[in-house]
Amino acid sequence: MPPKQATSDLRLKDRAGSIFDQLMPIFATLAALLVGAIFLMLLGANPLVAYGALAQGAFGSFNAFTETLVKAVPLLLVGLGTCIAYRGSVTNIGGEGQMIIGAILSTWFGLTFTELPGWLAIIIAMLLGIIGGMIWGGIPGILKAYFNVNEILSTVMMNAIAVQVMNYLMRGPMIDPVQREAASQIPQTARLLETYRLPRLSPTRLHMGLLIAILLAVAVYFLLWRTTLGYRIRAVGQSQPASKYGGIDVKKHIVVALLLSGAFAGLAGMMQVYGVNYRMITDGSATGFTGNAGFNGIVAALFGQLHPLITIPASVLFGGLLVGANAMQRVVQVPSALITALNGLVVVFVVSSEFFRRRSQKRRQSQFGTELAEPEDAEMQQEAGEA
Amino acid sequence: MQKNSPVINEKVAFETLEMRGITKRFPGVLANDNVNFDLRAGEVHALLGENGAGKSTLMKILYGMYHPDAGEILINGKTVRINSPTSAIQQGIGMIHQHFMLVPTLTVAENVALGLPSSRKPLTDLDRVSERIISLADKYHLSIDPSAYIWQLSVGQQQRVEIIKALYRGAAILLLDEPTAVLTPQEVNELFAIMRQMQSDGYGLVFISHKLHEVISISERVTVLRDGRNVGTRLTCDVTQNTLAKWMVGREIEFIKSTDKPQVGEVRLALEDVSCRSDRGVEGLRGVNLTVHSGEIVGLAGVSGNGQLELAEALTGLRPITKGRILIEGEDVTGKKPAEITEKGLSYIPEERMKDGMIRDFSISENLVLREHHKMPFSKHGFLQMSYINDHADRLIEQYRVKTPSRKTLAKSLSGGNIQKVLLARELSREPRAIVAAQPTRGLDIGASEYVHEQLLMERKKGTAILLISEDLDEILALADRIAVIYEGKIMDILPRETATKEDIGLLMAGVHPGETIRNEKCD
Amino acid sequence: AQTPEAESPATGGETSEPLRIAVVSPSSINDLAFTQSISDALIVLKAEMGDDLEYAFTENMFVVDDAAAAIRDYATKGYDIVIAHGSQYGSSVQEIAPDFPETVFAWGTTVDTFGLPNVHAYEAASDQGGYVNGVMAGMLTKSKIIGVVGPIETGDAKLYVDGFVAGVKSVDPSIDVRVTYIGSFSDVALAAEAATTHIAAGADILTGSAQMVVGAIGKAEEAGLYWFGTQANQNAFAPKTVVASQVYHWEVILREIISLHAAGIMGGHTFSATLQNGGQVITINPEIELSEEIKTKVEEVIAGINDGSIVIPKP
Amino acid sequence: MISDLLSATVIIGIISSGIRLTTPYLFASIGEMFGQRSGVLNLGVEGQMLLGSFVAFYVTLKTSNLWLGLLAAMGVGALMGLAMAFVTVNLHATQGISGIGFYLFGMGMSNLLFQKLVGTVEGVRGFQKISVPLLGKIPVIGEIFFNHNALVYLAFLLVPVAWFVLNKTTLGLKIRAVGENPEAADSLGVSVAGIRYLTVIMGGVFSGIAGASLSVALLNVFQQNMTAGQGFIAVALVYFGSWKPFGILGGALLFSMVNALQLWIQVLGIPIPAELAVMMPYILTLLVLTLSVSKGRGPSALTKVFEREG
Ligand SMILES: Nc1ncnc2c1ncn2[C@@H]1O[C@H](COP(=O)(O)OP(=O)(O)OP(=O)(O)O)[C@@H](O)[C@H]1O
Ligand SMILES: Nc1ncnc2c1ncn2[C@@H]1O[C@H](COP(=O)(O)OP(=O)(O)OP(=O)(O)O)[C@@H](O)[C@H]1O
Ligand SMILES: [Mg+2]
Ligand SMILES: [Mg+2]
Repeated sequence: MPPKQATSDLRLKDRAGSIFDQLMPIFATLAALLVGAIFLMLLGANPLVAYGALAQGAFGSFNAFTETLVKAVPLLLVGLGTCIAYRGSVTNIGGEGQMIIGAILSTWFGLTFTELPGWLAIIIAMLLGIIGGMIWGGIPGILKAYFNVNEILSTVMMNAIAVQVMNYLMRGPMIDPVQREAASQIPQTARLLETYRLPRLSPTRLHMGLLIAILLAVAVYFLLWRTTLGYRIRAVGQSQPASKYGGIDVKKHIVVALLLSGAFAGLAGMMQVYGVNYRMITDGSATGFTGNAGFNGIVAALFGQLHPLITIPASVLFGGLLVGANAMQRVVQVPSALITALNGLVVVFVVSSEFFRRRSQKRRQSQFGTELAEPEDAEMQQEAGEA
Repeated sequence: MQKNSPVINEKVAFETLEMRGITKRFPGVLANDNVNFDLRAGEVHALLGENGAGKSTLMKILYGMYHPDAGEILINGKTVRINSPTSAIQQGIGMIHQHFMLVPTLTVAENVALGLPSSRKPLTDLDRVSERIISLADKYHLSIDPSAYIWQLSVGQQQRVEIIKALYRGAAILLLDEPTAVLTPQEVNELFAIMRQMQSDGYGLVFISHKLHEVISISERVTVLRDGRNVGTRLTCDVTQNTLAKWMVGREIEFIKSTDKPQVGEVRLALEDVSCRSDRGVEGLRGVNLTVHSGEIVGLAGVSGNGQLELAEALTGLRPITKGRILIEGEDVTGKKPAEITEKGLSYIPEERMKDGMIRDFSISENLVLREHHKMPFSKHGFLQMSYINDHADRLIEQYRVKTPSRKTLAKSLSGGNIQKVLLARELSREPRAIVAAQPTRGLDIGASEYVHEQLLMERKKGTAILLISEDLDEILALADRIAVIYEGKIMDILPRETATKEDIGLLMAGVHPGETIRNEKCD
Repeated sequence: AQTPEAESPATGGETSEPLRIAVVSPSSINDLAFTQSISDALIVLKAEMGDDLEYAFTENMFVVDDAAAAIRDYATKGYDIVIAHGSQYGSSVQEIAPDFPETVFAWGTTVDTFGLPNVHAYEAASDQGGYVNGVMAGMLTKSKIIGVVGPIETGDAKLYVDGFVAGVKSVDPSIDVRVTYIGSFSDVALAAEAATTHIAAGADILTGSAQMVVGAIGKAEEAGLYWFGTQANQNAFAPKTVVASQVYHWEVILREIISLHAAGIMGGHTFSATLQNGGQVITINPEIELSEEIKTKVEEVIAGINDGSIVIPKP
Repeated sequence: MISDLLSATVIIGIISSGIRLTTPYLFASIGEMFGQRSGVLNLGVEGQMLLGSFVAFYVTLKTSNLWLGLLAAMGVGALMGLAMAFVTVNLHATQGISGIGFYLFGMGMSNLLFQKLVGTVEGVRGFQKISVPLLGKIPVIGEIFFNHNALVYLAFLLVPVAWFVLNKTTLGLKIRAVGENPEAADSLGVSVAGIRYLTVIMGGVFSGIAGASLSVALLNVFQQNMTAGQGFIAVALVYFGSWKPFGILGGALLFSMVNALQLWIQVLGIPIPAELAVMMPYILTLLVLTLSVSKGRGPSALTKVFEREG
């Protein structure tokens, strides 16, 4: 290896470039919003006002910021699961269903066992949320590993099944007893006991789930790069023959990747109940309960380059974008469909920006020599090594 | 390919090819540095050089896959622009890549027809293509079934498909990048026969190989690249193996031979009547009996596809066996998982090292613990111990002289020789009781091969039992103490090195016991 | 609007400041169903009040969480009345209302005000309209088989369907009313196929609830059968097919809420959109020829419901 | 009551419902199959269908010309495909995620345009049923198979045509080669990017038609989000059908017929919860795939970026 001194200057320049690269998703988001500005103008709204409202709505006040954080919690959790799944080379698009089942199990528990101390109930509920997600993620995992059923197919199907399970429970066995009697028949459960709710940062809705999610992000980072299990998941994701050769049970680790991925989604579902709504409510669709977090979490993870730690700010940014866009819609009164379309544009622009990030990285690589900038994994490895 | 052209292209008129001042730069590497190279109709021009010398790069430039930073190419004295494989094909250039460019799920005829205009546009004209394939195959004695799927073919057959593809497109210049690396001696002979016939038909051929005797026996001229520079072109008649080796590496190379008597100890590896299935579901091994003792190297010779892979995988637990027993140091390990067998001290150098032995997107240090990542001191209570892993990597990189910028470098950006060094480092540093080494020097240059051989002999000296699977008879004869020959999943015979001859082994590899006479029944 | 004071029932003494109403609703304003009904109500009020009313609309808030943010935001922005038009928004209203004692929250469709002083609740007695539709359907059916296409078996849809079934049975208990729930609010194709299935099974009259029924109406139209609509006026959509629609006129309730607000009463009331108060109207499609017998019967039934002589049985 | 399910009416009903429900899946899945066979996974089918659905509806509404409406749907599908091809082929964007992006975009845009340009739910006069001469007159069989609108016939015709194109034409050969081994195809002068553009655009066109088949043929209305997840099912069916047109047909028919069956179960009043009935097609699809022995291997280069080095 070359002596440190000679490279320190280069390293500095390299770092600067590397920071620029890391910001690429943000530039991409701005570009998408620029395109969105055209739509806004066509709809007769002033883009400056609109985006001002967006920023204001997402980050403009303490309260707005906490709302953004509330939104970010499920994104981060699902995103963490996505990081694990992608590292293990499985495409888990079953986050929606996993959230639902996690929520169902934990809500059932919270409404059934009402005599426990709050902290214990919350812990058990978290475990049950995790278990619910694991069941719903584990089934596609087993089907993939042992029956060769593609996980894209199975997770799509599992999402649809989860919705029906939820609908059935919300109108039958788990419906709010008040609603069972009432004419309105709202498909929702009863509310959780006060003591069973995740502590909040009063007076905002920001709940302890954020803290837990951040801790878990760090844990996932350690899991992936510092534990044998993480090593194995990544190995299986990169090369199945080589993993087999290395004595790793490939099938088992495919299941484990989906189990873990599902666990995080299930926990996200639990948090939506115990931290935000204090009950399960549906409108008959998955989105009605999950708010699309099962999908958007995947996007947030991508924002975060599938790195658990970068996924933290990425979720906050993406959450802010979602919260802010709703605020913008209220201010300039454009149809909410525009928000969905904008959301889509942002996703497309951000994934495409990877290309420019890589290219710029490569350019730096040839400029500063190969030893400085290696592709992502090595970089993370390097961080893991130096941490 | 002009419009309305006949379905098969006529051989392009070709006299001379000249590459002038070719320079190609990759990030951090000058792969070709002002290289001049020329080729004439009717000659085989060998291209030699160590791993990473720039041979493939030069050929890929000629084939339009890479764009040179400087230099020009002249065909028949005229400057041509070759900026894609398509334009290379138009200029009459065909390339047989080291990694075959075939679509395994398509048939031979489909692979040949791919990208060509069809006489029945928009439909394919596979019947006509098949006819032409058969006529081409007849001309060059390349027996091939046009309707067979590529995945059903042996490596040698696949290579013939590659040659047919090029001829079909009217190629007059054929670039063969290490075509013999994956062939059996018989197949090499067949290939050479084809090459000689093409040569006499006025084709120009570029031949890349790390095997000097091949270069000497087939080529008219030889060019040596070193660090991307052309260090000279000679008539092959003017050189010997030793001068070539010295010229390539820049130092004297001694061709190693294990001459000392083995210190044979107890049986370390034993297969008793082992049978198993191959990937295609047919019998891969059929009642194999074989033992390897401490301190000896047993060579397993055979034409590729006769059960070598199955045997290696059965031994290492990667493939379930259907019959028989496998013993390591007398202990029955039949049906044990790969991890448990690794535990017993069996190391394995797989044939497909990039696919089976390494994780391309893992760093060197991660790859170095692939086998032991879960064990002390690399892992404690399920947590990886990065400091041990890093120290381990640094130590092995130095000890095995792996050429790499750092331990964080990803495996995929290493050269073939260095990948093999990392693999050896990992497998040997475990202090194995026994080693299965499959084609350990395939694709390596002389220097690297020499290094691998040295390492294996050192292990033998330490008392390790080694099963050396190779299609390279010279390698087997140089290293092995006993030579087993495998044919259609059975061990034909086991010969002591002293009495083994190339001819006998060759016959056994073809399924014939020396001395046995085969008669066509019809002749009786 | 020229002279606001004369026309507006709501603004009371203040003349300069317009009344500001915000609506948060789960589906889109042109769903020909639930959200369109409240949107139409505001359009009516706006026409009545002109510059004295300013309203903001946030649609497609099927995510309860986003709706909560919207509700809070409107309250923060000083809207006088914030309408949470979705039964699933209850928890959010319960949580937000105490923070904004100056704001009137109206939550529908339900009857629970949580005992909060600034929350009104409103609901639609959709079983009433359903009952009337059912009576008509029962009288019109020849095959004695009637098909119902619903989204999921809860809420407003269930209420309507239960009322409808009761209405049919009141005419002739032997009529077979077959109910399908397709498990989705948006799958128009499946709703259409459910209608087709009913038709194949012999139904000659269909009804259904929620926005995806537009597909089913089309199938009824194709087969030349009758359809009964609910939530919004579907008569114009298939003039030869839709016999009558039960239409919500939320403006009736909103007017009350507005006048209470003007009187300084911020909440505590529950309202029901009924046939009696005009919050719910059976709009018979003039394009369809109905016998006098049926017309009289409808009037009778409506009167009966209004005076309490008809009690719609719960299933 | 369960025995009612075996009556002729029910069986006929299930088959003909199944055929109708299958129609959009066939278009969308076959289109998706071409993309995947060349190596591109497009998860944005749902968005393409929604936009196609709206555009076909809107153009038909305004011009009363169905074919123009259909053409417009194809055009908008092609544009979406073009965009998808650009970001995945040229910009190497992760295919699964960019597909989700296009799904959201298509969903949002179709709703937005619907609100701004149409405003309320309206009907159009769509493709009418065509009774196939002679065949349509056969009792029972005629009703089930030969009494549908043009797009239904087209969808079923597409299956053998797709099979033929894939297996018998030079284009099909190129598509298969590009999806299995793009390097090899490239080395023979086949334009990997060109083929992928073509198949992804073609996929968009078919998704557009799939959407149109809902809004101007089967239902003749547009309503927001009216595809209700069919685009995702269509993608799943490609896996179910092992990337083969007839396999996809089988999967689509199975899924649709079970869906039709569950409606009959409800209509006949068989006492199971509606939700369980609704789940049936999903569960059965999973079950069949789990238990089936032969599961095709996907195209080797599926979702992999192709980049010529050097
Ligand atoms: N695609 C590439 N990207 C970056 N560097 C490359 C690439 N291809 C080749 N190189 C570099 O160019 C040099 C020459 O490589 P080349 O493949 O031509 O070697 P070679 O002589 O064919 O070696 P071998 O004997 O192993 O086949 C190598 O050292 C390598 O670092
Ligand atoms: N992406 C890459 N980045 C850096 N170096 C590369 C890359 N790809 C190939 N090389 C270098 O090119 C040389 C040979 O590469 P590669 O193996 O691809 O070609 P080859 O010579 O045809 O194959 P083989 O290694 O089997 O002989 C190696 O030295 C390797 O380091
Ligand atoms: Mg090479
Ligand atoms: Mg090589």
